[in-house]
Amino acid sequence: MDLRYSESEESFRSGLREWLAEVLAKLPPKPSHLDWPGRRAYDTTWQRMLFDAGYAGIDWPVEGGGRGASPVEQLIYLEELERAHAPYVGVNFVGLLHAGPTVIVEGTPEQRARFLPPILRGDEVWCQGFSEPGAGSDLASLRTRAERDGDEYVVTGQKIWTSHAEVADFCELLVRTGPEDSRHRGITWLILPMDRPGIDFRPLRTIAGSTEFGELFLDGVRVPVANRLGDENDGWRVTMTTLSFERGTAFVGEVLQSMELLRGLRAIAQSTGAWDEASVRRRVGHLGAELDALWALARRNVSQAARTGVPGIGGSVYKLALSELRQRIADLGMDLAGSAGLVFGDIPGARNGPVGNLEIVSTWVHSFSRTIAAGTSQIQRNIIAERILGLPKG
Amino acid sequence: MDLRYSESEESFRSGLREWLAEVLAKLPPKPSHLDWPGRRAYDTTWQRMLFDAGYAGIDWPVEGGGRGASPVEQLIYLEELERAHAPYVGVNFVGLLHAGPTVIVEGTPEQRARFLPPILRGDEVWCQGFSEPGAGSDLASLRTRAERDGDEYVVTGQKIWTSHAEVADFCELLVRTGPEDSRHRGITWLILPMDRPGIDFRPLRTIAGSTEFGELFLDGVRVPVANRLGDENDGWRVTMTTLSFERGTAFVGEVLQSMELLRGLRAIAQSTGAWDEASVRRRVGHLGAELDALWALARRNVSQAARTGVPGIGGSVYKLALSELRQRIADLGMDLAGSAGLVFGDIPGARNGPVGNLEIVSTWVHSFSRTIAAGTSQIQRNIIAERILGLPKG
Amino acid sequence: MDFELSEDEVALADGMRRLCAGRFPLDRIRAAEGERVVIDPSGWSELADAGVFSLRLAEDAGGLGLGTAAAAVVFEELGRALVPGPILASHLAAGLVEGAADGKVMVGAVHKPRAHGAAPVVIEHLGSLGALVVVGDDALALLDPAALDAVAVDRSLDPLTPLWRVDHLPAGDAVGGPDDAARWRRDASVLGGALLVGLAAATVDLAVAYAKERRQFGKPIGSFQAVKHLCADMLVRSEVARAAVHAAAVTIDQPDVGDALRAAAGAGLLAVEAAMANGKTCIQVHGGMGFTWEVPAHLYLMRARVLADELEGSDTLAELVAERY
Amino acid sequence: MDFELSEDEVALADGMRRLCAGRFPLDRIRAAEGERVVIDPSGWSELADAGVFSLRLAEDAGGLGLGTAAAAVVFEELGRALVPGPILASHLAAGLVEGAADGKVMVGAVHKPRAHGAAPVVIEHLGSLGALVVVGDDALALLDPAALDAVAVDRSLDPLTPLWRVDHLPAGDAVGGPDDAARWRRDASVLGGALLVGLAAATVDLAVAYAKERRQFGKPIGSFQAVKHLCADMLVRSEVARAAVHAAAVTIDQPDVGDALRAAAGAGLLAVEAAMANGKTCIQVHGGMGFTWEVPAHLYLMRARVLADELEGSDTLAELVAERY
Repeated sequence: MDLRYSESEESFRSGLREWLAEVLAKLPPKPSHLDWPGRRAYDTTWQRMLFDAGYAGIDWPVEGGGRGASPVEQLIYLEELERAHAPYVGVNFVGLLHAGPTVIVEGTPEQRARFLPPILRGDEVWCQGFSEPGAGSDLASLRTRAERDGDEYVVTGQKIWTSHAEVADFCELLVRTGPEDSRHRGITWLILPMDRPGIDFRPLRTIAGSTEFGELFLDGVRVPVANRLGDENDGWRVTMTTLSFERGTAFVGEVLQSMELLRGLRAIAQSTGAWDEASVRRRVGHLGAELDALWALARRNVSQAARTGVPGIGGSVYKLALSELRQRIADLGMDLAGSAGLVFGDIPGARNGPVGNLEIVSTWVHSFSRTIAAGTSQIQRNIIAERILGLPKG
Repeated sequence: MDLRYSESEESFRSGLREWLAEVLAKLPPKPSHLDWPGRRAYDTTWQRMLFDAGYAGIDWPVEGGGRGASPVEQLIYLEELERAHAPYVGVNFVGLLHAGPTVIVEGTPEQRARFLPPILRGDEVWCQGFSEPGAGSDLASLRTRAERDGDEYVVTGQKIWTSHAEVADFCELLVRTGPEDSRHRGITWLILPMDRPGIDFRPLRTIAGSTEFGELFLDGVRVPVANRLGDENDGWRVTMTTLSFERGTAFVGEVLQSMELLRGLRAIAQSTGAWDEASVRRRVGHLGAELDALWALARRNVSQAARTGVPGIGGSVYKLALSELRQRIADLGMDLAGSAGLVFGDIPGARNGPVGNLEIVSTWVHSFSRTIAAGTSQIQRNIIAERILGLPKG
Repeated sequence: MDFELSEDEVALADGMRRLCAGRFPLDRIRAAEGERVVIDPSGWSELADAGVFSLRLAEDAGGLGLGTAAAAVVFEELGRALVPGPILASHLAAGLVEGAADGKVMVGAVHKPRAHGAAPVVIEHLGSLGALVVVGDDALALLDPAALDAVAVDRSLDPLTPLWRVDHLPAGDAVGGPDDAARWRRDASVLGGALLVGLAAATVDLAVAYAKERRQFGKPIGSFQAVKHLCADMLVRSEVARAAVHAAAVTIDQPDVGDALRAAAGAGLLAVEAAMANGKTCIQVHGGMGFTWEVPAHLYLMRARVLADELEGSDTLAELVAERY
Repeated sequence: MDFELSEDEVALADGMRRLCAGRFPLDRIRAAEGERVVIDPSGWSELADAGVFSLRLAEDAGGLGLGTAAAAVVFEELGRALVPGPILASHLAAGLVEGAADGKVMVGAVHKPRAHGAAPVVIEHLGSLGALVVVGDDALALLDPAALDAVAVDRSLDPLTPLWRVDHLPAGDAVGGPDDAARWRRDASVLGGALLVGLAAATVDLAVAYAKERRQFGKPIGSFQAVKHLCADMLVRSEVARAAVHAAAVTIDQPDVGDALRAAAGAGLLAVEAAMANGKTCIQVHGGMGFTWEVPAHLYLMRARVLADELEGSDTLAELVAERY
């Protein structure tokens, strides 16, 4: 076990750090959360900067146009970006982290040439059309129907939890091409151009009051057969291949961001006098120990991925532990906030620490989605029990 | 809602209290836990004293020879016995609280005349032969076989978690008389005289080092058909009728005893200085609030039983909450004990508070069985979800 | 001893439930989300006419002369229905502030800040208030809300509890001494606890209904143990807290049966925890839908957080119980 | 950066696991339950020969010159196998107490009581000890166990950790100053943590094996979500604590990569919790059988409680992390 970085890793880090220091200052001001064109422009500008500097598709293989960085370099990349407060992947999330990697593995040469470079350059934005109102944890029960009509599929159905659809050029879409009850065996993966007629989008308001997600309504939307990834009815396998891209680095940014949040809460406690309470200090210490442990687990997962090509025991264990820990950190924030926690916003004149009241309250409200999104904690426990511990299926 | 006791309830209480004050002084010293004949003598002497004073079978109907006390009087009875540190029901547990009530409802006039009076007088002791090594939570899967042979059943099989078998005269025994896979439909309830040939008993050592339970081995044991309660293959229903006797008073003694334990731990904390820690005070306060709430819930259950003849929502809710609370109280005790918690016994010269080190450690070790015995917490949650909330069976 | 609800108490609860269903159905309540006034004077009058504020006031003072147990039963229904407004403070102020009991004046309350220069004081519903009670450690004081230099808060955690903040809270006119302040806190713990128990119970119903209806993997999600057990734990929390709140209320009415201060503190403590934990669990049971604004699960949680702030802090409540155990 | 076990570390772990399986199988360990001597000199020698005590001692001092990471890997196996005896103290005393490193002398340790007239001091394995280290806030002192006025304790919580108690602990001879005491505590947190992680991991295996084999309602209990989720949470606790212990050990060896004191305190804290919670959950998964002496689940829990006592208290550890966060 070695936690020291090699010379080449250190040099990757210092190069990246220098570049970040230089370019971040040049970024335009961050647009409002409600300004979708502004967000697309901001996020894709950042993506273009990464591309020009050779950091686009850090985890993509070189043959896909990516940097092909090692898992450890990916970790360093995420760490440095987080530490420098660089922009998040934003609207490029689906293209860079999901659709692109799938096209790399499953796409035809034509599809790869057509779709990959614009993702890397930030020219085109993707969204995801997987979940449906009736198919959440049970994705294989999806019902959006695609009927073959000549060299097109005609797609009708409804998707939910689609993010960035407001500004997306393409949607990675799972549709049912097999019989209604064909489950995993009758699903096909399509690339849906978002400018087709018959697409309607309705934003979903979250409990935080924002509209990060939405519902996608598809009514007789025509998609060229050439936009199919893999074979008809083979979409489930196509989808699963993306998972093999995971290098244990998911949520790494979140751990580091949580550490910064906890340090901010510590500073607040010190400034308000709450730090005089042993119980507050112990809560901070306990949460800090858990975050340190998860940071260690992240490095373990990455190391395992580096050795074997697949991350280890990590994914579900890490996700489960982090999402629940995140909620407890958020609870501490709200306890420290006291009555100010009733205000969903910053409070002028109050507390000028590194963590504002808005961040505390917003973190708390968002924390409830941590144990739901990307597989509920209940599903994660099933996965751990069945896939890691080998307990029999229900 | 009225928490005041009526005049007749108060008079019942004061009569009982006076009697307890008078008789408890006359009790012989408590025998050691390992002295089975001594325990039988002690417990049955106490039962005889209750009988002579008219308190035997407090919850039994008058027609069964009991006192037929109202649920509220039963509550007062348990409360006063606990406060006076009167002996527990001990070896008379199964006869008084389980087998007797079942015989009252399901027995023939002959069976009632034969078996009930000796239970009430403390002349005969019963044990329970329900659970089997392969049938715990899933009692209906029991396999101990009874074959009819003339006017006898020949019983072969194995029972577990049998308490007081060392000194029992009879065993309430569930056997399979139907086909192997007949589950609830092929079970029969027998009264097994413990002096029959073919019975072997092996005590089971618990993690507390004691032998409260044991395994009962039955090899061709002959039981008269006259000892059958109810019809052949109707034993499951017979068993379920006992549940209708529950008046919401189960575990009442345990709540009161837990309150006394918590007050004892509070006194220890005050004497050691741990009370200066806000976190210790808050733990005590929180546990105390929960105990107060469960005492309220007990009174609610009893009130509901008094009105409707059946206890309400209470049983499983109460059992689940209390058993987990009990573990947290036990944890507090061990935290206060510090290194002394490593010693399974009292420590001469140390801490002469109302709660000794042995009690703290023993309470902790026993606390792990609370969420297992009489239906695990997992089973209780199933019951609450399915029977109270109406959620569908798995 | 009969700790079941009496016929009168059942009738009170039924009446209040009917009033809420008719006058305050959820969609009508929700229409006021984000507004600066979330309950109009006519709604307030109806609550007053039903005795919500005057319930415990002596008959010769214009009240119903009922006890805290009756009030707890009524407040539980108000909580269950998510009825907004300064209900708790207005009730507690009946007899203390002119017009509170008959609903002519909405009365708010705020804790007197313990430390100077601490965070600004946040006041609920200020724009609707005719009077504001400042609850100090040893005294109750009265302020004229109109005279406060208050700033409206853009957005509240609970969209049905509009907020204002003031940087400086004047001392106000004394209207009560240490006993009054202690009684206010005690009764707030019990009746705020009753509102919270109502919230906690409502989320059980909401979660269970969804678990029965929502299907995944070919069956209702409520048939999976993981979901079953979440719901079972919700019921345990709400029933245990409910028993505690009821017992505390009865103990206030029948002081001989126990220690009302200890019972009240414990009841408030458990009610806050039950409502908060159940609100979170209700969101979890709803999965992604629970994270949408449309599903009301979040409203119960946010209201619970608001009410928790109207009570003393959980640490204080726990220490109060410990002191008297 | 490669936080996976190196080939050498894997070999060390494998070797220790083989040694334990051959020399300390569970039934042989259990044969000493309740005895006053739970590991004989020959067993101790084999541990010494395998380097358990001398592992971190410099080669020129007769040790293996390995780091804390290697020791953590070895200790995890010792914990997993439930090997009894004053292993942690004897290892920490190597280089400090003559004969500790080569297993000639068993060394015990005890915290210096912080308050006078507090509960009696409890000492583990006293009858087998050749030396006793008293760990104070600012110093390490050495005592001759034979000179102590000690009383054997009839029964220990952990039947494999015999106890003695003394009413008065002499000051002893100073053998280390503040830095040594701090280092002792830090390393105890990490290597005690490694033993605890071994216990926590062993209970996962035990619970999972039982959940696969035990059938109720026509299927293995491990197919019920309630049991599945208990087991999943056990694995999460043990893997998270394991990562923390390993990271702390590496940080001691490679001080540039982080704050070793903070990492050590956090690792000890999480390891204690993982082993305690997993021990309890392992009993629960076993149902009634878990409450029997025969099933070893309880032994892991009781040993965890013993080891927790060898570390600093959880409150202290948490405050240490908080201070340095």
